[in-house]
Amino acid sequence: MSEIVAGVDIGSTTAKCVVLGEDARVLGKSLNAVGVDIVRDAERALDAALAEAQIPRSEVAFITGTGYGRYKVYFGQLVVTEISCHARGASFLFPGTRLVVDIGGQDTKAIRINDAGEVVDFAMNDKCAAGTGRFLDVCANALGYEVGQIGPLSLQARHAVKVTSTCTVFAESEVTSYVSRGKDPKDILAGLHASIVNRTLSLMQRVGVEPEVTFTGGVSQNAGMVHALQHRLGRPVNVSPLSQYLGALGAALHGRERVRGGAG
Amino acid sequence: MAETSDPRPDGSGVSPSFLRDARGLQRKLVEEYYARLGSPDRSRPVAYMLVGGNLAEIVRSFGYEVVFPEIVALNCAIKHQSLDNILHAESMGYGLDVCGYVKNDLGLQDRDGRTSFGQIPRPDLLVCSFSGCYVYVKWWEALAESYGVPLFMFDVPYMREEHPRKEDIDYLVSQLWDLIHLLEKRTGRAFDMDALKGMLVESRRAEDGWVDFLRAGRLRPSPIEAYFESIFYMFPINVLRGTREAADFYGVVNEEVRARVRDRTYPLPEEKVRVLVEGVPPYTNYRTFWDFFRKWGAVSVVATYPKVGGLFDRGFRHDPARPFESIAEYSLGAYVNQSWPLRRKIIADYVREYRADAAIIHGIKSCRSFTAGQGDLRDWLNRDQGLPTLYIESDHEDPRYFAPAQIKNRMDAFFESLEQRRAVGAAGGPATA
Amino acid sequence: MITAGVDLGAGAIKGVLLEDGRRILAAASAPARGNPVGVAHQLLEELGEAANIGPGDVEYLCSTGFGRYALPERHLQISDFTSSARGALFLFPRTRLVVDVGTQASRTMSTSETGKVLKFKMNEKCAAGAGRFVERCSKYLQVPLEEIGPKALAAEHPKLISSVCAVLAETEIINNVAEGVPLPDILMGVFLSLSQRAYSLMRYVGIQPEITLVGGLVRNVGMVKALRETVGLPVNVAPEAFYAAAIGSAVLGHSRLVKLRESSVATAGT
Amino acid sequence: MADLLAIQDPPPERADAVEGDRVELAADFREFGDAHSIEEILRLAREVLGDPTFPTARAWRKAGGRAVGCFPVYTPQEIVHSFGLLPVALSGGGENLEISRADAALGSFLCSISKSTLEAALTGLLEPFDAYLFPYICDVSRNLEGIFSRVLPSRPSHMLHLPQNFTSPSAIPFLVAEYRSLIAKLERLTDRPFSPEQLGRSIELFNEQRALVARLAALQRDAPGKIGLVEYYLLRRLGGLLPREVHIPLLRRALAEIERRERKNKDAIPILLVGPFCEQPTLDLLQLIEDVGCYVVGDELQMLHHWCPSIVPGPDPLESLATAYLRTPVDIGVRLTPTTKGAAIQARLDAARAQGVVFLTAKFCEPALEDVVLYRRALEHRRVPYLHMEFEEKSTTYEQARLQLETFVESILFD
Ligand SMILES: Nc1ncnc2c1ncn2[C@@H]1O[C@H](COP(=O)(O)OP(=O)(O)O)[C@@H](O)[C@H]1O
Ligand SMILES: Nc1ncnc2c1ncn2[C@@H]1O[C@H](COP(=O)(O)OP(=O)(O)O)[C@@H](O)[C@H]1O
Ligand code: SF4
Ligand code: SF4
Ligand code: SF4
Repeated sequence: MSEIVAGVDIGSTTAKCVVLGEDARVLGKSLNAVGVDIVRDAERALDAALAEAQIPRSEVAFITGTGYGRYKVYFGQLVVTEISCHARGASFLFPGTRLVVDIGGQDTKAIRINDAGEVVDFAMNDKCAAGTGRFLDVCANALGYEVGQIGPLSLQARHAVKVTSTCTVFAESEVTSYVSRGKDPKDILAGLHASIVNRTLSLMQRVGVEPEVTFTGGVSQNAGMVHALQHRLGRPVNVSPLSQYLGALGAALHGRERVRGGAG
Repeated sequence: MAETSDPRPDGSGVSPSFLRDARGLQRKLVEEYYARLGSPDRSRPVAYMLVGGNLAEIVRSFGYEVVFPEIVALNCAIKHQSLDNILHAESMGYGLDVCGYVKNDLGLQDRDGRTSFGQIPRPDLLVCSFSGCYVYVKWWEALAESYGVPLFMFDVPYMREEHPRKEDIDYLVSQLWDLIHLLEKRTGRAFDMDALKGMLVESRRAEDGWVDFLRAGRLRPSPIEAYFESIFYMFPINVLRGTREAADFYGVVNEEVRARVRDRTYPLPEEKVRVLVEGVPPYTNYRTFWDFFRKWGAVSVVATYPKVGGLFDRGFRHDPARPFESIAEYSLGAYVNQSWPLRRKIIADYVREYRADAAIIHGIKSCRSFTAGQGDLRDWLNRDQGLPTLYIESDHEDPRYFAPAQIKNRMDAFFESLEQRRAVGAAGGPATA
Repeated sequence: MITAGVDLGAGAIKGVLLEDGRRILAAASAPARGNPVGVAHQLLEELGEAANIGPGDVEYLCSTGFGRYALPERHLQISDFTSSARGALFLFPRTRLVVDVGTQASRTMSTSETGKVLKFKMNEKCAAGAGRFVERCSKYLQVPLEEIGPKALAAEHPKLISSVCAVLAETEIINNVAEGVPLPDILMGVFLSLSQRAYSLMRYVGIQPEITLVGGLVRNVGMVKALRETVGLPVNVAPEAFYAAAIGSAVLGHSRLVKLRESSVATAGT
Repeated sequence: MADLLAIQDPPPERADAVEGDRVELAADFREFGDAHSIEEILRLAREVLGDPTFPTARAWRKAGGRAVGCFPVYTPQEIVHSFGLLPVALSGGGENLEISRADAALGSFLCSISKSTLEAALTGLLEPFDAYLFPYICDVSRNLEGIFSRVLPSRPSHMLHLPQNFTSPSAIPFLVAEYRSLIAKLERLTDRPFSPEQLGRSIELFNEQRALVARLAALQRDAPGKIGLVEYYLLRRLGGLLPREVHIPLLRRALAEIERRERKNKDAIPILLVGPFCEQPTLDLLQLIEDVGCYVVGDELQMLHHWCPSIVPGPDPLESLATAYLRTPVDIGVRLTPTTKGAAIQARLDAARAQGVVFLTAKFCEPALEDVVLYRRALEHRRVPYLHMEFEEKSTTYEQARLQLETFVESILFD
């Protein structure tokens, strides 16, 4: 039996898929926005990743679904929560990881793991959508930027403003009011990033801040957030270009274990 | 990890097969109670009372019918009627962050007390046992203003040491006498010590039976569901304490528990995880919540919530030989009237006595008394006690705060990680015996 | 006597020219993007052209809305509550309860027969009760804003939204779509949820016999229907109610101007 | 300045404290001792308030003194003072403290003062205190103390049960017993016995401070044009941070200067400010209330040092204290109102000749929120205009607050 496995991560914002080869090498991956038809998005994510890997679906031995929409991955054989998947994925890429910080579209998680990549303890933001990727999306929008632009811009700030609103929706009006007071958008952005990091730190402290931290989820692609987090922690954190895919990667790894466990 | 997709995505009511006669009897008691409250020819005066540290026996001995708005509120929530009441209370000006019980009750009162399970009568007297929750004071104050009836404040000292001081007991007993004088004045009846003692005999019998039931959770596997099942069986001990029905009820319950052990009918076919549950239940969705446990073979073997009416399992008993002192001691023993250090000690004892593998803390957004500090408790359990602990949050009364997908996600991840670690333990050596 | 009212809202900027406190000469709006003051100036120019008057003909300028302090040449600024209430009264003189659903906030106020605000309340906690939420739904569901209302009218079993959070409510909507709930039911559910929130504000200030809806959502037939259903009473709507705050501030500007004139006449006379 | 501090008996370890400490302590407080003009006092006050590290307690400690952090509202600081300890108001972290750890321990749907106080504890900012005192004013303050006992195990903290039964005669002996439990802890902490005589003197001193604060409040009520709300507030706030011996003369000087001012009242609406008895609003928010055209002629700001109008001395000072709390406390949301809310607010409106009420309640402060409903009903009945707003000790935008306050003022002014 082939050992090619796939992991499909249906998040609140994006659907991701990773296809792993026999040697646990990433053969293909995909990233799409999730729309209203989650079942189809899952299919599309898988197809896109398979297309990149140039592998027909029949050769995939095992598919694992994860993320909020994991129960909609009808074609899969296993569902695992994204918490376990991010843990596994992060520990795969950075074996020394003991704390995973995942900031996605709608939630933020801090996951403490052991050397086997297993979840020891985790905490998630329990208070609405504040402090998540969506928060940044909304604020970027209010300032008239694309979400990809705001991180780098925030790095050019000189005097970060203080953002106190704990609500995503009202943060938007706070941003607007800063704009109307003539504040530099870069300073506002820096303030927004700092405020998310502050909230993230509070989650991290909930499970215990460990020496090696890996930052995952879509927001880890944001250089401003990486910088702000490192600044607050006073040391570097692991990030990888793959970090938005770590949930899918972890799911695939879980599947791989199943396949091998079954084989062995 | 769960194979395949969830069979019941919405978790809609699956009737647990292990619940039998006792559950039927409990239903009957509830129905009769509300029928009595709502009956138009009701001649007895009505006293409102709070569950924690309540003085039901004394008040009943003067012929009062006792109404517990907290219990009415949780019944409304179970029957999906709380949101209407809450919205009504919000339009009266009660903010989003006010305790759901309070809002349900004040909203309901303002809508003439009509519920699907009976008409809630207006109070003639308000007895506030300030035992464990400051909101009690505000709530009863509001009722007193809207009904213009007397409010008796029974001030119960907060427990910071394991044993009460002499001054505490003196203070409480002296207040009990004040209440008796008030009741004598209002009813024109003389205090009847024998009637009170007779009730305390029944109370004590009920308390013994209730504790026997709770302690069944120590068995492995546990024949009882200490959280979800107790929610049902709390009714007699909290509402009907002092009556013969309540005391007899626990006889029936415990008979059934013994039968379960005999026949090996357990809450779940397989007890995979023994859980301690701390916190008030999400009554609006408690079935769904229960399903999240059952899916993972998690049985709650001990819970703190059923102790809000009194920590009987820690030794408090009403005692006809020392009527006043024992009532005073009892009133100190509501679970939320224990300081955090005492609460932590109780929980640590429970974990040991009931051999819990994990703890789930359910925080209530609108209840600070129970909830403020549960994060620290989680930390203490996880770190200092080495017990895997999950914290989740919703509300006891307000369905708007129950986010099933989020809660499920957390519980799945939590149990998944427990399973994973146990699997590794099994591979490395013998797992738990 | 021509007075102008400018409402610098969070979502849109609206302007009105009023003659003698009685007749609306022109009304217009523009999205509040970029520099709101610039937009307002542009708007005032357009209004002047439409009404065929020169820049000097506007004798008094009164601003209202989120950005009311930003307009440097204003003679007076008025808070949104006061101006919307006055605008509603201008349109429907027997109004006693005003519901204003704008971009970021829903507000209600009860008014006296003279338009004085008696009691008022706004949604402070969560943004799920206002127009921005509808805008987001329109984006998510890929239905243009103008079509949302008409589409919602076809609802048979509206699906209410339980989440109080605007952001989480979006997810809920998406779940509903995924579960195959028909679009009109979802949309009507949104409006009913908004209406319920507005209704609880209305009950807070006290239900009055004549109710008027003002603000951006008057343009939305779905919202109007939902509100009427929720409240169970008639609710006044008029296309001009979109401009209520601007109208109200022009009206208040007018009475202020009259007062000023009177007092100066009085002083001149003595 | 130095002689003022001499009133305090030197704490035991002061015996071998180097002379330099004493000089430094004096130096730190001399600024206040020397600050004669209001401007100087206010500048110092802002400085102290803007610094979340409790500079006054630090200064006191550095010189060998010991300080006790007191959570609002009804804390018997007189007892703390009688042990030679400095009671300092724990009034929250203000605008400058980032909350990142307290959320996790305490929970999310809670007032800011509880979170910032815990945050301060977790981040070492409460280091200058040797003990903490919490009154049972609400479930949050009560539970907070329980967390303190875990996160700061080496420093004693005490929760005082405040009786809610105001008619029972046994409440007095009970409350005295409560005080005695506190006293037992303080005796252990200071290693010296409780002295009723010293407590009697402390009560006198606090009464003196109360009388001055009352004079300030009367000025605010009768001649609001002479004193700005922020000024008034800062002067009061200092009273919970400085040694009383320093605050009293300072307040005297400030009062004299204010009373001399020749400022006319503006055409503003006299209002009562109800609700901020525990968590404190920002200075900007207070300023805003005045800016939109209100005079605050009665308030519940910074209650800590005047939880009762005055303590009547008696043979047993502990009984005097208990009687003051049980029989003559200032009536706020964390105490059962003996009459009705309507009667209570009417009395206050009359006393202050206020025309309206602004309820300014801390976000998530349940006692305050529940009171507002009852007050509201009573005010509507009496046709008194009111406004309810929520605040947090930290905020940067005031658009919503301004909008509502302006509308409130407009609704009274316009017709
Ligand atoms: N290139 C990027 N730069 C900055 N932020 C990004 C980038 N790509 C994605 N994001 C952020 O990541 C979030 C989505 O994260 P993701 O982990 O995919 O979410 P989920 O798994 O919940 O769908 C978006 O809200 C966005 O803010
Ligand atoms: N043509 C339209 N159809 C439906 N809704 C509309 C239309 N135009 C505006 N709206 C709604 O009105 C809101 C703007 O209301 P408005 O009163 O102008 O807000 P503000 O004054 O706060 O800027 C928008 O968020 C949108 O939801
Ligand atoms: S203990 Fe909690 S749920 Fe019960 S009345 Fe108090 S605040 Fe409400
Ligand atoms: S609307 Fe804002 S405050 Fe409300 S739950 Fe959502 S993000 Fe949180
Ligand atoms: S602000 Fe309110 S809820 Fe918070 S501690 Fe003070 S009284 Fe309690």
